[in-house]
Amino acid sequence: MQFAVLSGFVLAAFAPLFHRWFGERVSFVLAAFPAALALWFLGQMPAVMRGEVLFLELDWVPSLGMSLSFVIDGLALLFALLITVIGTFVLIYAGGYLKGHRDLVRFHIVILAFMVSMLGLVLADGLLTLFVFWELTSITSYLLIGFSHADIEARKSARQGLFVTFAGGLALMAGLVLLGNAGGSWSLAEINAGGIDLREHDLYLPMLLCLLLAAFTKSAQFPFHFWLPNAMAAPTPVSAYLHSATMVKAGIYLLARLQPSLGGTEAWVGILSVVGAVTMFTGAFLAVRHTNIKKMLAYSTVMALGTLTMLLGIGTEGALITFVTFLLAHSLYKGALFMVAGILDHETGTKDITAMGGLRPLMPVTAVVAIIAALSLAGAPPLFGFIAKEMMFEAALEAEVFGWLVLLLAFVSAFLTIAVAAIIALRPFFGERRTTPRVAHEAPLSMLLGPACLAALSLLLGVLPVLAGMGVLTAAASAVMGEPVSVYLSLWHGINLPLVMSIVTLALGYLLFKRWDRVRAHLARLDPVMARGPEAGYEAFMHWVTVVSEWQTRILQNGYMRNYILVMVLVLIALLGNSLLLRHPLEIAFELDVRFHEVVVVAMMVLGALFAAIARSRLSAVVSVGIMGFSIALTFILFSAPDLGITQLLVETLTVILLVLVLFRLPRFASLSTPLERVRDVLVAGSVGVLITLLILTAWGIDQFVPISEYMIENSVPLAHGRNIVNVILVDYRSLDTLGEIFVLALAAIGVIAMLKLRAPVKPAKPAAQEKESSHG
Amino acid sequence: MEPVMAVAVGLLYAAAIFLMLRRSIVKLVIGLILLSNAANLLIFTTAGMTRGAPPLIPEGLSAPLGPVADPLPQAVVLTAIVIAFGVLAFAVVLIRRAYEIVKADDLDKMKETDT
Amino acid sequence: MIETIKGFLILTGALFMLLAALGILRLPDLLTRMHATTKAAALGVILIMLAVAVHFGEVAVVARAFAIIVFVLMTAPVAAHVIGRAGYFVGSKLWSGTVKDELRPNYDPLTHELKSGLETDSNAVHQPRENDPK
Amino acid sequence: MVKSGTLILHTAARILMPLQLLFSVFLLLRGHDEPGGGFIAGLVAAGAFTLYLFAFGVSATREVLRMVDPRDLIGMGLLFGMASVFPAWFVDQPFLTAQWWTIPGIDFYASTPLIFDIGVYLAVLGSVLAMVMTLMEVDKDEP
Amino acid sequence: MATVILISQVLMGIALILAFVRVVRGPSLPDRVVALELFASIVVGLVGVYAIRTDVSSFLDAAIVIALMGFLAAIGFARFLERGGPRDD
Amino acid sequence: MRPEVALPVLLPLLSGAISLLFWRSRPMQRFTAVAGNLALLGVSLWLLVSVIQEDYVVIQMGGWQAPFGITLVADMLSAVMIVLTGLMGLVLSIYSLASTGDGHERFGYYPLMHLLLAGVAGAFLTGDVFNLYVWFEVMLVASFALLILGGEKAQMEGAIKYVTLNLLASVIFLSAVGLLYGMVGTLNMADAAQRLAVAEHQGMVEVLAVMFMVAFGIKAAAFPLFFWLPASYHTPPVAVSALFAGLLTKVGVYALFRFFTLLFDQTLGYTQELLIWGAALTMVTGVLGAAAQFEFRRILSFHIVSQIGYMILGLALYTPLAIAGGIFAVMHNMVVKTNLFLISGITRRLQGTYELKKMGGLYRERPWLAVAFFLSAFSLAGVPPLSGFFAKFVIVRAGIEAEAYVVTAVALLVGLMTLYSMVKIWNEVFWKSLPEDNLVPTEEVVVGDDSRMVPPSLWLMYLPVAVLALFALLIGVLAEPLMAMMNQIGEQLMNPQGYIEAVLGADVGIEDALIEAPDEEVSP
Amino acid sequence: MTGAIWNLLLALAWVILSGDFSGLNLVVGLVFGYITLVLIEPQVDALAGYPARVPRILKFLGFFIKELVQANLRVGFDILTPPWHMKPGVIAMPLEARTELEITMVANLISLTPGTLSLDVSDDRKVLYIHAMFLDDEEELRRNLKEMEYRALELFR
Ligand code: NA
Ligand code: NA
Repeated sequence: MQFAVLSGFVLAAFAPLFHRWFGERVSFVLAAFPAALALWFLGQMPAVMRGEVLFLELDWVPSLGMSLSFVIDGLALLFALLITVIGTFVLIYAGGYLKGHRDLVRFHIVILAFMVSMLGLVLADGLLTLFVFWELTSITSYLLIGFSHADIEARKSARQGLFVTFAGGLALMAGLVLLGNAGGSWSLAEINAGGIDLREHDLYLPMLLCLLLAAFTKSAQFPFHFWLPNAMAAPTPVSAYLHSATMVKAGIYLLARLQPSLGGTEAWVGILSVVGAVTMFTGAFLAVRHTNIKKMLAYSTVMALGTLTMLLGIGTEGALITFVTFLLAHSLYKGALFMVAGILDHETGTKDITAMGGLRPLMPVTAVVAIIAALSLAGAPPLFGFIAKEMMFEAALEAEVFGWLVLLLAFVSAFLTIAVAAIIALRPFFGERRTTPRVAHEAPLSMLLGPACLAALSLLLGVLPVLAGMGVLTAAASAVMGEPVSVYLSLWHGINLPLVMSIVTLALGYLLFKRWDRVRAHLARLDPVMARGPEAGYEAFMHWVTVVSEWQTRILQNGYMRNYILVMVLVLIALLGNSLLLRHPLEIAFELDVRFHEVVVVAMMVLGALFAAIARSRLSAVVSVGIMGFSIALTFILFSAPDLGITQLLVETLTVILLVLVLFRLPRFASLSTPLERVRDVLVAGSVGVLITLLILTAWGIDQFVPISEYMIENSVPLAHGRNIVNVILVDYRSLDTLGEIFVLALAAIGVIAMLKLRAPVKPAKPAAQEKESSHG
Repeated sequence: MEPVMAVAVGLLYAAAIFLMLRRSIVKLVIGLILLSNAANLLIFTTAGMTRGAPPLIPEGLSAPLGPVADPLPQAVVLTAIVIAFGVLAFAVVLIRRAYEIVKADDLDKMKETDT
Repeated sequence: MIETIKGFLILTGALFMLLAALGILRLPDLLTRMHATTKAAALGVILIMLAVAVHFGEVAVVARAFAIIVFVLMTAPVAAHVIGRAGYFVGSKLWSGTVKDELRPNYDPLTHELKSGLETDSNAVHQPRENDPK
Repeated sequence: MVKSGTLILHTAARILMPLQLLFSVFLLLRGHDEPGGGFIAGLVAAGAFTLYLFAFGVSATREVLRMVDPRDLIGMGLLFGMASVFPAWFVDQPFLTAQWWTIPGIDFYASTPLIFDIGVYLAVLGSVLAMVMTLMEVDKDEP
Repeated sequence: MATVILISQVLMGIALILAFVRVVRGPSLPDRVVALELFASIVVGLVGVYAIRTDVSSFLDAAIVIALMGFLAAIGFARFLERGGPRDD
Repeated sequence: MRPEVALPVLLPLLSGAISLLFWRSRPMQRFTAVAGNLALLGVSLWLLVSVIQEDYVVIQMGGWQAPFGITLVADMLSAVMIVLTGLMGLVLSIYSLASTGDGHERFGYYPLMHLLLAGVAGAFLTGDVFNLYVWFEVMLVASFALLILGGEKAQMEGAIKYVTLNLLASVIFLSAVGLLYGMVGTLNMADAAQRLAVAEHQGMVEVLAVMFMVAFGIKAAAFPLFFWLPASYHTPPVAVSALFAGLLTKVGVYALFRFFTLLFDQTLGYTQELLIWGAALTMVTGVLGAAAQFEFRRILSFHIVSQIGYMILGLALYTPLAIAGGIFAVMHNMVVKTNLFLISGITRRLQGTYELKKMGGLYRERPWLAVAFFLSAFSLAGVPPLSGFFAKFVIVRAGIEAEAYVVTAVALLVGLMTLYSMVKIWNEVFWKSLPEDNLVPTEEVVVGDDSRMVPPSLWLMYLPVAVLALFALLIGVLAEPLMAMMNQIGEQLMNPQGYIEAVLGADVGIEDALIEAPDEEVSP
Repeated sequence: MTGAIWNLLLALAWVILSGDFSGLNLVVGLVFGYITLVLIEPQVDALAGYPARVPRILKFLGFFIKELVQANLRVGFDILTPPWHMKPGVIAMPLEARTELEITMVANLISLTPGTLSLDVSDDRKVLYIHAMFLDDEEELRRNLKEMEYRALELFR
């Protein structure tokens, strides 16, 4: 199984090679990979249905408890089959849809990478493995939404999708860490099977909120739903695959996966039901407002995702069985519908459904497929969608928390969806013929194969639902439930409330379909309100990021060096002052034993420095520095450091010479700061001075330890054969310091030479060379 | 002597910081010179100051006759002096070149690389 | 006896130092101040170094003390010459009591040429110096 | 054009520079026992050349240095420094462990610390000289 | 002898102060440089006296260095003056 | 005698000296650059192997027993950092062969680089406080010189800030060293750790701690001390930017880790709090700073700051796992940030600018470059399974385990903002079409302002980029051995006794170091 | 020069042989060495003139120290008393000295003598410009300066 996932990445990497080998037919060749996987997963079905769980573990980063372990249970198998089967069709479809596209290679690489990432995600057992693949699906999705990268809208949408899902990913990380810590394991299976009741854990709520945030962003739940319609900037195969059948269901998958260990609490039920129901309604409502066929489908996907969430929230056995059923049904018809939409777009050159009409004679197969799939979407018998919808109503009736709201929204959404289904299935194919940007033809076989098969499956499962029930759905539902359940699906449940609701919604939906254009016109009045939706929130957030960051940069990185220094010095003052004066008692030593000439010398040193600080001419300042230097040297000599004194004298002389050589080129001092600034600076500088004085006195007063220099003094002659201990330290005890030091000096010299001799060449007056890199700010 | 020195070193730091807060690059570099001298003196002072007993061993002896000044801070300061000289020489030439290129002694006019 | 000589030398030396300092503070213009520093200070150093020589009385030390004396005698006038000349040429104001200036008329501030005032027509051209930059 | 020095300065520099150089070598060699050592000696030597530079200018100083660029001095100094690091390896002692060799006949000890000090001397001299010389050289070029 | 040394140190200390006053008062750069030179000379004197007082001849090396190298700064300043022309600072 | 501990310092010093000596010969310098760095990488791997076998490897330089001489010591942290230094050195020297102009080479580019590496290696290996200062200065002055190489106006302006603020840091550091010696009478870190632990004046210990914190905080570019970095890092030649980005600030971070685990663990409560706040604000301000930028290298520079926050957070949380995460972040960042800078250099060569708005179309033109950027950029944002993911994950996990929820949340959000910037670059440079008003890159633009540049041999630039991109991937995919090392680092740093014993000898006690023996209770 | 070196060597030999390394003993050694050289001068060409030069140097030193102290006192007096007695000015002194060394020597000696300060030599090396503090009696000053020059040059010629 690891092999399956990893080989996919390898295949993705080698896609360019396949392109070279197989040319135009490469899509079909590559499609063989998911097809083979699908077959393999089908082969696992009997075992899974027996209740067995296939478990494959591979160490990855054991130090972090991360393993690359995969598990196949019912839920995983259901998803794996969806991914591989639809993946096969999508690859074939893409071969037609993107025929001759110059970026087909890149498309294949990314979509294969996505496919295996998605596979990894649903098969993962380790929390981190799950996370890794989760993020990979976000990234690949980003690349696919931005497939037409020259288009600014595509780039923006891609970024939007990435941000929302990535933000969710961060929440996921936090949530998973909380989960792993609380559950005492990094394996989903172990957590689900473990004895620890996470619902009682102190951190249950934060954990839940993090995980829900992740799931909601990924699965486009309200209020994060806005990115999904925008993701329709991707090529249609991508929309069909990622943004309806698979990736957006990752969040749902996560919730389903965690249902056994986290579900059922008040918070879970409340949040999921309400958010799911609201999302469901939002999706359905917004779908009606649009005329772009892909957007309509996208919103209806939002609606479906909301439904799934809602079902998980309701959480009864029936609701969970419905969940898996609805999941399968939706994937089948929505995949088909997207591909149909792609065909329409591809063949007519427009996505605006109001611009199409009367296409049935030109594209009969497409029309049939569209109608079947749309019927399933509408929940019309005898399609699989009908079963799912019936069960959904049933589950909605079972909802205990906010039951009336859930039911109401379910009902409204249902009839809105029916209208959408009708619009999609009927408007393009019936009615009077419209002229489209491109003259429509029937699509090639490669593009028809996928939708046709999926539509056929919708029909087949509708007629023989037992196939699905017996198949993977039972196992999947058991996995979601955390205990074995049996799924029995049937087309006919007898006359009951759901059936009545179905009939009413069909009627209402048809009504809405008929008056769609007028309703849309009415709805247009709501546009200003819509503009303030969550997407506006996203835009505002992005805007404020820019504003705040620019503001912050202006404040902090303001370019004024004295401000930088001031901040640093103030930090130093604050920290030193706090520790020295406030947090601990001040213990300074103060024994005065001075000689007149010493005080004079020290005073000269200080006065030299102070005069240098206030001198009005730079050369007076330099002379003062010289005075200070000589005084320091004398201080060293008076306190037993002849070597230091000599060095200081020489260095001082050379420094003065350098200053003189350089100042020749520089202008006079100008008084640039205001008196107020000077007062402030005196205060700041003075504080530093006071603190330093106190520090010295404190450190000097500590006589607790024998300095290591005693050893040096004792061994200078016997071991190091030198009588000048300072020199012995420099060239023997601590010769490494000295070695470094001469390199410092050498480096400074190289720097000076380079600075003075290596001049930027005079730029020729070329337009390109005139751009100054630093001119932007 | 250390208390006097401590105050003096404090004043040196203060003068240095004050200079570094000016807008003129020349003052800035003079401030840096003061600052590195101040740090050297801090090391020298904190370790304790001894009169008239340099860490030299008279010829023929294997150890000094009496207590001598601590040689280690001296060696450290010596190293620091030379390092500071190299660094400051670089800084001094840098302000010269900067002035040549930017044509101003005013640090406030050198803020194009930020923001 | 030696102590007395030493004491005398030290004290006189210190006094000359002080004298030089007073001079530099009190004297009215650059050139007169330089008189004070060059000689009095040099003399002070010489006297103190003599005291050092007397005090230590070892070859190595005496040699070093004399070396200092020699170095001071060699460097002090050179420094004085260089500074005095530069100060004079860049226009340090002379004291108002200055009675005579035979240099000014012979100096060309633009070319820094300094004539002797003894030139004949034939040698009045610029005299290239040994190490003039070419 | 400005004169690079006066007659008096020229003569003084001619006399003083050798003296200063000699003194620097003296400081270098006895540094292990008395105040002095590579740094101080190197700085004195650099001062000596600076005096010469002031008196005679850059090109004249280059002539004095013959073919040796200050940068070569730096490189040589650093290599000398590094050369004192490795001998200890051959006797399986940690790097920089002092090795002392008695030169037979005369009472002189050669040692890696001495080599090291010479390296310091050269590096300091070369570095300071390079800085001052380049500064003056550039000054000359500019109007 | 200790008294003599003490007195001489006081005298030279005062001399240092006076020299510094000239540095502050200027008014021209050469005045300051001359004061700096004087300052260096007094330092030599102080070092000499200190060597006598402590009986440590090694301090003399510092005096040699000043005597030999101290005038370099002055020459540097002079060079500055000559190249820069009249300057009041 | 353990030569492998000292050779990572000595070899680059030697290469630097040799290449300085042959400053007239370009071929010699280029040869030394590659050969020297290859050797450096070799010895650093040798060191790593030794450390894996023996935990601590120590050499007492000059043969003087610690604490009297200078000790070089490698634990796992040092060894890992050294290996990365060697890797950076080799990669950058190869890149430089193509990217460096003739003028730069004649004026010491390669020696500077060698010596910078020596300084960095010295800082990573030394066990002595003042010696650390020396290596810091070696590194710093080398970086000064590299920073101004070329003498552009922006370089000068940036350099003035860089030099001044770093010197301020150096002086604070040096002052702290002086106070430390005055207080405990030693410079050896292990010895100082022992002495500080029994110091009576704990207030002063804390003062020293905050002083070192400020000094290293400036070097590491932590909030609010980072100003020098965004002001300067985007100004020098690009290989230099990359070198700085990869190595320099990390040395500050390393020093923080070393000091606040070895010397100042007893001031934990307070300093830890400071560090946590500093880390959070560093992350936020850095990442916001980047959000405001539209120039390739400026964005990257601000992100250095932000990433420093992550690393410091690892230290601040102060658990073995957090430290492991912090160091993982350091390691990952060295590889990835360096690479991003190198890529910016290639894009500049291709399009003649660093301004995002003027660039575009490279996704189509240079797909492999796009892949390399993509890997590095998304690694920086912490996308799995790339290197940055582990850094982020481990720190987040450690943060949650340490119940530091706020700062963990901040760390996560900063990840999002990092993505913001990386996507910005990706969208503008790679996805967007080349704007009409930009000139079609001509040879002049390609060569840019350094007309004496060697003929563009792009493969020399691509090779390092490819290698580092591969590393960004491999560090993630094959994280286990590294994570094991990181865990060992966490353990070692949290238990400094092993380090102290390795340096000072197993039976060393503190009694000898005390002037008065502590009042010992009479044992029965 | 050779003579001076020999004298020094002999003195050193004396010090070593006598085993007394004090400064006084060195002076003794110098004196004995000088006497020796005086005795052997006629036999050794290289030593020609050396013995005669030493007294000249000593005489010059005496003269110079006298001048030094005398003039220092005069300057000191003027500094210490409030009114200024000085009459400073710059005068041009024609030079006898010709070689660079000679000129420098003379100029430096003049500088070292209080009351006079060599400012510069004219480009043709014919005139030394001197700043003098006491121009009350310019003629005497010029005479003194000439004498100083003469005595100094005597040492070299
Ligand atoms: Na102390
Ligand atoms: Na008077």
